[in-house]
Amino acid sequence: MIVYILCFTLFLVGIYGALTKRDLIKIILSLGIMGYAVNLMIILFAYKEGGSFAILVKDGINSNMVDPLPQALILTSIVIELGITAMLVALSIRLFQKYKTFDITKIRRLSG
Amino acid sequence: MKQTEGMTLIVKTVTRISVWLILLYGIYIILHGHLSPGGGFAGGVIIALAFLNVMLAYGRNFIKRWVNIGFLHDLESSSAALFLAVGILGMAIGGGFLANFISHGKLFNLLSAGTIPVLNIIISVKVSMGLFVVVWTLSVFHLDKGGKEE
Amino acid sequence: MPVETWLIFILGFMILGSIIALELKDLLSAVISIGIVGLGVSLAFLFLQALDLAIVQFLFEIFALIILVRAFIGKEYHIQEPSRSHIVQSVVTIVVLLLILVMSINMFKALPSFGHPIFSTAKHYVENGGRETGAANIVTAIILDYRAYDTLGEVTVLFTAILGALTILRTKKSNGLAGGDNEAN
Amino acid sequence: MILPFLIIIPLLAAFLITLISGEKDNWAIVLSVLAEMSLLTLALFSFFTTGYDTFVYEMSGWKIPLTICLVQDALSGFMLVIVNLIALTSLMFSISYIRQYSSPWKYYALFMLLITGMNGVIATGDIFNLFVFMEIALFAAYALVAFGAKAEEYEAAFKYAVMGSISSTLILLGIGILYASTSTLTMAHIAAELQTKDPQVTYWVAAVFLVGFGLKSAVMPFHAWLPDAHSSAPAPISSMLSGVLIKALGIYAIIRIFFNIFGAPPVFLMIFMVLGSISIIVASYLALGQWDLKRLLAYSSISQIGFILLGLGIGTKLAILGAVFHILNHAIFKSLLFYNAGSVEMALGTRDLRKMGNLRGALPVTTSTSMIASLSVAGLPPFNGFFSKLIIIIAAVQSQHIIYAIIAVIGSLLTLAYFMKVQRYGFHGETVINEIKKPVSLGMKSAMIILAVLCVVVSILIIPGIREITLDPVVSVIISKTGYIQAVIGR
Repeated sequence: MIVYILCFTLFLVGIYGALTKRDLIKIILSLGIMGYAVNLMIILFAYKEGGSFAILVKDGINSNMVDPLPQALILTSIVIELGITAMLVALSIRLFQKYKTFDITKIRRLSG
Repeated sequence: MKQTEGMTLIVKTVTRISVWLILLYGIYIILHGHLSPGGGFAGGVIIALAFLNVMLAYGRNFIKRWVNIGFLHDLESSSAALFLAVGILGMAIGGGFLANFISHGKLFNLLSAGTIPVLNIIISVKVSMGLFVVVWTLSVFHLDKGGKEE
Repeated sequence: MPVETWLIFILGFMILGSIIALELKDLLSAVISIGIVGLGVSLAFLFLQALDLAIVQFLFEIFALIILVRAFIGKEYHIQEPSRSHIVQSVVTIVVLLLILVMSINMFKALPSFGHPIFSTAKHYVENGGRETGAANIVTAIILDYRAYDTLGEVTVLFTAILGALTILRTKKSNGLAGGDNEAN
Repeated sequence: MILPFLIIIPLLAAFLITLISGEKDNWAIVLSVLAEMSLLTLALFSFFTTGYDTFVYEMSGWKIPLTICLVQDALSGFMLVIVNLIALTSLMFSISYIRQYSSPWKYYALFMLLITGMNGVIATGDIFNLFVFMEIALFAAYALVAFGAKAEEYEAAFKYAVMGSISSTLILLGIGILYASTSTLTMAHIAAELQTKDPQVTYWVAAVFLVGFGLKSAVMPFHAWLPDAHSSAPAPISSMLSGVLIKALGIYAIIRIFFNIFGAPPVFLMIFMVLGSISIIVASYLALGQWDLKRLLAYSSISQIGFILLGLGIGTKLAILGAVFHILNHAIFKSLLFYNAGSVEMALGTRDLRKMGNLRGALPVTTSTSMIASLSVAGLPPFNGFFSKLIIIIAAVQSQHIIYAIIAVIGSLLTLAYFMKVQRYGFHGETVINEIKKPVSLGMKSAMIILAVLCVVVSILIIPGIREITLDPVVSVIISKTGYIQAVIGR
């Protein structure tokens, strides 16, 4: 239980960064932290006490495996995160080129 | 600062040897994806990192001389289309969209598990090409600083 | 030491690393400390017996670091610009988030405890996955056979992200990627 | 058997466009229009053949819950028809509109990926798959918002991407907790399992989903990104985003998850009503003060989403009928209004209402269709918007929610007010404008005319004989709540 709460705390640290930081790179990093926390959380749900990796071994029976399904999901999630990082980096490079700053309070041509 | 010339001779020499080892490791990871940890995504990233290694050590012009970036991008989209094609074949031959329609073979053999190794190879091509193209674009964009106004 | 203790240690380290990364003024150091937090995730995956994920997380971490450093170094921009401090806003956010944390504790108590998953769908995968798909790696069997449609979606997400990044970075005079045909020399 | 093709066709089109098309040729247009026409045909076919039935397509030849399934029922068929109808007109509008930008083939490839994502979200019966396809649609949307390569567009796209990413992460967290407590990912199985579990978990996950999907559908406290993103995008994309994306990713997902999985807990219906009415009033008020035509339309979208959410929250059969009908109507008239804004922007080079004038002579088609759309969104008879709003208001009165009925009436009046402003300043002003920079092309005109005709024609869906085969099956899917479990598992 305590690991769940710690992991959720990590997630909240990420949200805190995304809501309060004013620097584009810091915002990207905060989103990364949120992603790590969620990925880790879902793998925590999959762990089975004394379990081993979900791969059959040639000799001997690997009977007590951890839950393999969340691992498959998180593989997808990691790739999605990399995609969003690439797109956000591309966008912030463009923003830097247009506004010559990474500070979001100074990037405000749109009203409201 | 002219960095298109690449890094020092030592780095270049080390890279010349290490890049083949990295590539070999990537291919091993991909081909054994259904037997051991790893698979198409991990192997694809390793191969992309090998390319990046060359790009960082030898400079962009070296890559530009040897490889056609547009071709890499086409390779990426065609491998994505191939994935879809495997899915449609599964629909036509096997039980449903993306069904594993090739014989499964014997467990623990390298040639087993039907379409899984095929899909692993397709994914690795897609991932490696895609990631390399992204980093390439990011660094090329950095070159003409300021960019051209649209 | 039991796995749980190790995880508590790693998680505490990660929380600390994240806070440091968010509060550092020097951006290169911030990026690198996030990289270390990511390696912490990879280590945690190893403890949780998720080998595939540990490899992928490790590699993607390196890759994300390269993208971030490659994109932002050389922009004459290493130090966060001084900005008006929003102490009130930060405090309010922290208080609200702490409230959320406290309210969530009961929910986490209601979940299956750590190390004892329900394991109903997964049971079939673990018992029959190898026989039914021919793949020894059950995770691969899931992502490329049972749930291959998700992987198609994942490949498409990556494809979209790359096409999107190229679209965002395209210049009017094609830079060799926009057209794909002027690089033939 | 139809549903997989609704994903395969646009995906194939997107891959082929990136492969074969170049700067100069028209392959991208041909491929995407062909794909979209076949998609619309398939969607209409699937909607009219489904009726009250539910068909499940299981992927990879395995059985659920081992694999992912696609669920075809009246609700998904209805949403697919809306998405692909608007997408087809949007493509018609794009053909000449997108020529002003460089590398149009990237636009068409991303457009097809946007359609793939939305169709995938609507068709799927698996909660993680919903997340994956949602990401496809969102990634395409981020890139398309920034397609015009202006500073404001990058800014809007960045805001949108950050907000979208936060909400997606929240949704993934919710999915993870659902998996931990039910050990399955198929929505029907989750719904069945949840009935035996601690309700605390359900409420917590529902709250997380409310924030996550609320951000996607831009209901009032979570709306900050929408006016920027929807007004900065190219006009055909604005119409896709406002017309269908917020409904496919936001409202549809809310209906599926809150009604069919959680069984519509009364607390959340109450929250829907409150959020809906806040959206109606505040967004209408904000729209009243806008002078940028597209920003005004974006705020108007928020308030119309409020009407849909209010209808869902009241929860009676009649109210849900109104909400479902309003989803269709809003898609039609809001897309039409964004096309109007796009053609004015292309012809005059501005979208500031103060700089427009009497456009009746210069842009006759745009002016007359904008009149129809404005009257429709403001809720005047005999246009479609009137009927859906009337139904929602009647349902509110019937179920003793007099305050909400009054709020809806005030909202309609405010809507009328700001669209009168649009008509007064934008299209029928004092200065008569006769010169235009670029003529409005045939494709753009026909897209506008088709939607204007639909504004009137769609009203007949409410006639009892027709309603029974179109809207009633959709309402029955929503109102049967966890009847979805029986429909999917116990076939």
